[in-house]
Amino acid sequence: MKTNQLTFLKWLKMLGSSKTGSLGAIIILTVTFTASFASFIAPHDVYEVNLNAASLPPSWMDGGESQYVLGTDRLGRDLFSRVIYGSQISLLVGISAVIVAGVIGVPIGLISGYYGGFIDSFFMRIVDANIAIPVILIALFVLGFLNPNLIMFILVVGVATWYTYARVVRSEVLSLKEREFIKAARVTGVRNSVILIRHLLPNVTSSVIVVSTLSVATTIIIESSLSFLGLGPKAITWGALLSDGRDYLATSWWIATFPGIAITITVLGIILLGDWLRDVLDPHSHV
Amino acid sequence: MKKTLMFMVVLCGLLILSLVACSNAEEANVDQEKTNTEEEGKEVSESEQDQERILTIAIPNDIYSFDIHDHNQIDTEAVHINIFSYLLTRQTDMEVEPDLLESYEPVDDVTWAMSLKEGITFHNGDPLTAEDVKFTLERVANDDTLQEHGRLKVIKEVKILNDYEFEIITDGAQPTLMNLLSRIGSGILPKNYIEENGWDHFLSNPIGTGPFKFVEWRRDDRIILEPYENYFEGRVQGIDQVVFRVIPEVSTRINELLTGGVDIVTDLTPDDMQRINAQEGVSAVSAPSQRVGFLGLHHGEEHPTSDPKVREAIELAIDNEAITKQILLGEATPTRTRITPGNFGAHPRLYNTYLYDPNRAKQLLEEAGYGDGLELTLTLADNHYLKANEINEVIASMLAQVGIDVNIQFVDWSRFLELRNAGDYGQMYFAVYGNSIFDSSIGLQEFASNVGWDRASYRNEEVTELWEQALNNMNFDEREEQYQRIQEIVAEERPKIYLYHQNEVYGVSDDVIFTPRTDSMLVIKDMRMQ
Amino acid sequence: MKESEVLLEVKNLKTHFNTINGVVPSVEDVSFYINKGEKVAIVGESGSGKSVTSLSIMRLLSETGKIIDGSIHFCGRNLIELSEKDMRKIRGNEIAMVFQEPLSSLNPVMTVGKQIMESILLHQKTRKQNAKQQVIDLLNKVGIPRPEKVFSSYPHLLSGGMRQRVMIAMALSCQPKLIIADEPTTALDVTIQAQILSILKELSEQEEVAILLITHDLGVVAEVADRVIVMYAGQVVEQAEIFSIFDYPKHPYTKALLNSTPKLDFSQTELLSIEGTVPSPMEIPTGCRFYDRCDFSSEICKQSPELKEITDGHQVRCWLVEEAIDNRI
Amino acid sequence: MTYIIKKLFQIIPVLFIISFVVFIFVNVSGDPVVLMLPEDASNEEIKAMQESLGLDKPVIVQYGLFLSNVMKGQFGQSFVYKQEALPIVLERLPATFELMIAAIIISILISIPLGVLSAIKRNTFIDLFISGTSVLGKAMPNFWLGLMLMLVFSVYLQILPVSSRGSLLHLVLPAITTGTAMAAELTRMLRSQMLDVLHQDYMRTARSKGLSHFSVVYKHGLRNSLLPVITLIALNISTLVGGALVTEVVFAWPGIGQLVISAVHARDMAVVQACIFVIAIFVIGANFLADILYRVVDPRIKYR
Repeated sequence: MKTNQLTFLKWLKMLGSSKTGSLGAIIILTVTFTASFASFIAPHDVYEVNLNAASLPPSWMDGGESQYVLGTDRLGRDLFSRVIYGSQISLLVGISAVIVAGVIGVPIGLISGYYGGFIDSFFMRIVDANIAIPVILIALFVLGFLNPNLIMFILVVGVATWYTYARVVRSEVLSLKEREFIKAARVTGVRNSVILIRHLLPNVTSSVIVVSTLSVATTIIIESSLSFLGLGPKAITWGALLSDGRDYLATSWWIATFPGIAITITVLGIILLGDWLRDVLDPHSHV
Repeated sequence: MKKTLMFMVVLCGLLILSLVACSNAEEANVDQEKTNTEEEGKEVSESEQDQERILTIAIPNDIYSFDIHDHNQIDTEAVHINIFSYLLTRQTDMEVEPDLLESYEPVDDVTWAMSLKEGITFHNGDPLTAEDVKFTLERVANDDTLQEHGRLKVIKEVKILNDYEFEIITDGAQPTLMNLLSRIGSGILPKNYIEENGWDHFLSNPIGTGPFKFVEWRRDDRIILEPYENYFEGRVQGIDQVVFRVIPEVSTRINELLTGGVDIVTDLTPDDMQRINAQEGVSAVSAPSQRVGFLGLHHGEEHPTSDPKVREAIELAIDNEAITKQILLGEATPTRTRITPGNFGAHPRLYNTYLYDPNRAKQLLEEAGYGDGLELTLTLADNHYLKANEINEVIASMLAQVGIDVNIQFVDWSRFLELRNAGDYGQMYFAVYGNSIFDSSIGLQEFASNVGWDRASYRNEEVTELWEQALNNMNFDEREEQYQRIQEIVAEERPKIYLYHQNEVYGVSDDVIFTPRTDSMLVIKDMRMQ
Repeated sequence: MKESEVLLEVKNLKTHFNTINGVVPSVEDVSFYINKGEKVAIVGESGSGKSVTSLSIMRLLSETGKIIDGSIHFCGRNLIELSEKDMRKIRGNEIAMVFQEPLSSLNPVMTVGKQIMESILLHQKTRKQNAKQQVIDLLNKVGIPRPEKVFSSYPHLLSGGMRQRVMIAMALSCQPKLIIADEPTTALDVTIQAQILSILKELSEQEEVAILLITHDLGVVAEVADRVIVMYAGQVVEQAEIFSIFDYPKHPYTKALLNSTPKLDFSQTELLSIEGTVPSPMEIPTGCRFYDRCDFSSEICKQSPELKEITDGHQVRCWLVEEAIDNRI
Repeated sequence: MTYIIKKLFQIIPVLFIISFVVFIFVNVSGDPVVLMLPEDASNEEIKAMQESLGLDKPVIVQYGLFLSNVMKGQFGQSFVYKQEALPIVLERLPATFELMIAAIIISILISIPLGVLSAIKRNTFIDLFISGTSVLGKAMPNFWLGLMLMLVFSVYLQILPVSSRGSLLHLVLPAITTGTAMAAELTRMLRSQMLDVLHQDYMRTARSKGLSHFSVVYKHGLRNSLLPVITLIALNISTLVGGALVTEVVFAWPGIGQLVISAVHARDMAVVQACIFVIAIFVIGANFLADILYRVVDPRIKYR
């Protein structure tokens, strides 16, 4: 317990020494907090239609009402509540997609890098094939031909981005393989599965964490682009709010602007935190 | 260090300058070429009289092809109609008038004698003859892979009498033949041209007898037309070139209009009108369309919607006027039937009216045994119809107020069609249907037979009988009564709940006189540039 | 010797570095001079401030480093007061440098010839064609076989010795008056070291170039230098003619250095035998900076000693010098 | 040479994998026929249409046919355009290509000065500003940026055309929209590369020759920092194409993006398949070129 606390404190101290890192952490904590307690924070029901209060501007503007802080959308639904609920789904989607991608990509990267040979080239050709088709095109294709819902979206983005993990893990494993402790383990006849799970996996975790944080950001962006193209998952996500609001950009700017700001700030936070993590966990990598 | 900074600033400045310089050079080039190929509408408005007058129209989707008989797209026909003339055509008031025809009259129930105007030529100079008519109509009538085939398969034969006279023989009496022949199906193709050069050549270099001839089609970008000098009604005056520009994103279309990039913008939402009208030099116009929005209800016994009381409650729970006034901003009219004014068989009593009585709706639900609430699924093609997402969210909230929990299932368009056709849409689906031939037969056929594809399982002997009688009935008064009776029964039994008749919204530059048409066609010869 | 022309005179040079942990004094009150054509060596362990001194002369300190005080007179001009533009005219042209690690000191994506030509084209009004010929002559001069081929090769294709020859050629390219060679042989094999040193020495004599040799290796010093400056912890602790240093070292540190320098062949592992390490610039003791490691330290050593001239041209910074002289010699 | 041949051979299985996956997906997806018929078509009409398109044959047979056709460059008839799919796609390639090239050029033009400046001015306000902006550039969805740029430069300032392809001016906004994300990435990368390079010994050597700070940074530093940039651009080509798809819709740019999106909506399988193949080959080709280029530019790697 005590050592845990100590490392936590140490990390906190390291975080505190980096301005951008702590800014990122504050943003992410705030967003996570709002997402977790969305139902307590949101003042209105997100589906509650009130045509008499349609397209109200934010409360500080002329014509705004105090109960609708960020104004209302075309159907009189409270924008503040919707943005807050949006954080919940957007983050959930981002994190789930990253988990799916990691669950596929990390083992493949481990195996590919460790065994090499045919297995390696087999998986790497699949990776090449995957890279050759833009993620958004894969998503467009699959979601366009199947039913676009949240689960589907998570799976598609996860399956379309696993290669990032496979590549990163593979190259880590390739260099780890040359290290003495792995060589020793192999020579003394430790089973391959044990080497993979006990020795290699823990050593690639930091790279995986760095890649994951940035992938959450990418997923949020992809989700909003798909919503724009009319194939997003039908749910109250920031992306959907943003793309639905674009038609009112000139008349009711707030409908699209606040979700847009939410996306930008969150992605900003994730990138800042990710950069910091990269510097701390992996001081040698630059890209 | 300071010097480095300075240098960077200078470097950036130079980059920007060079970009601007390049683009200026480009612009200069364009200026020089203006007399030849300038296509920007903006230039037109500024141009002198002796310069080209180019009419630019922004449309959301590209045309499908120049096989005018193998598509099912109003957008595409709206372009084709300028290149191809039909045997008959609808005037701006939607009255059917002869176009290529000089005269037409029934010989008997299945034969029509028709004669062509003389001296009409295709864009390559070939004269239009009855041969072309036969070639065209029999192609559509016989080739079942063509999408227009379904409408013109009633034509059995075209008999040529001489160069300009021919007879159309139909399969049984066809009271709607005139309606069918005033659509793209009777757009006449050049027989000799196609036979000599091949079909592929025609598709890339289409010619017709219409007021405009084809110049260029850059897919997903633009279609360019020019007036045909020898158009049989005389060359269209005041327009030297027409450009249809494909712009899928609605805000981009509006931005083009606001900045003078285009003269006419189609497919806008009522919300856009305010923004357009706020700017000088452009305005928003609207006209009733042929489109009617409705809820389709499943009549299968496993569904609560098979109970007439539930169906009535749903209709009573919906405040149509809230939809037409607040969501569609007045650009729609409440209706209880799909056959709107201007269509044969329209029922005036069911139009511009609606039933709204939430208390009665609650009562009905209680009577039906759903006093504790009812949960229904509503399937909707995501973002496919004008404002449909919002409208359905509002409907859901209205139904919630009488105790019906609606779970909206958003699916994409093709998935929607699958679900609808398989009857797997839950209890309700929302759709907006048009009517391309201005006749009740098409709008009411789904209630009469098993040709309906939503598997709603609605059956009514009287409706079936009336519809079959009306189909080939050449007594038009009686036929109208039969259709009106069907509509009364439908309104009573509610296999579908009709909601509103929607207007089409356009944005127009003040330099152009444009009257929107109910059939959504963009007939350029009726437009004027100032 | 005294009356011969002074080329470079460093007086009371003070260079500090700004770090996150505060200001770190790296070079403290360093003074020395180099005469025309003279070969002077600065010797010291790493951290003694010898490299910083050389970079201070070139004004090539990293952003955090700053010359606080002192003067550097070169051919009568104070380099510290020169504008950056004037200073650039001196670099490469009048004072050139040869660095320690020839591979990393050469741009990997530029051909050798181009890199040498760069300074010729910069400082001399010559056409490219002439400059190329000059470069090939230079390559010849430093003993590179087939100079035309080397001209268009990339650094990574050359051997370590060749690269250092290239560096020397580069330094010589504008006939400078002074070459600062910062550990020019440390990264090289022993046999190559000797070659490089002899080339350096020969050429400097031939071209009448003064050399400031920065090294930790007294073996190298013996090969090349006329005069030696010993630095410790940012200060000059002893300065003398080469023979005086080797025959009569005065400062305990110099003595330790000499004792710990084994035969030339093992120069890589040399200084390990002096106990302890150079104090970090952060925690320099008051008083004599060698106090902690000195075998002869006494109470007086807790006060800062001055650099005193004890014989002609021989200066030492040590309280115990007189005593030492009495006792040892 | 052998390296090039080896690389080329690696492309074959990649294309095979793509073809397999594409085919599987198209086949598990729905029935295109309903879309091709009028909204009020009957069941018999639907069936007739299915047969006429060969959609009633077993899946394996369809794949065999598909593969042999793909080799010949035939992806089948587009039922929307009534013609062979590949030419339709290739017709759009120049527009997308133009957009991509412009986006790459713009992102390089933006990122080089910014990345270098930010590295030189490390930890100053300028650095913070540039880093912040580049993060923002990554954090903004493409379509959003495009619509905003259009509103500002085309509608309010009216200095650039709103949409469509035409003069160089028409290219500016779409290229910026497409290139911004990559410019952000490149800036961040160049900064860290440059920071690395600035501390390299050869930079000090260059300065010791009397070169000005500027020529040291640009002649010696930039060239070394730019090498990894080639790799990064190659890695990002795929993402860039993805961004271009969205940009094309926003700016009505008649490229593959618009085509593939409308084809997906219309379930025009032949066109979708052809698009995916063309894009994949495009990306693979770009990566291949980058690989070769890297080996040519970096003298340290021998490519034989």
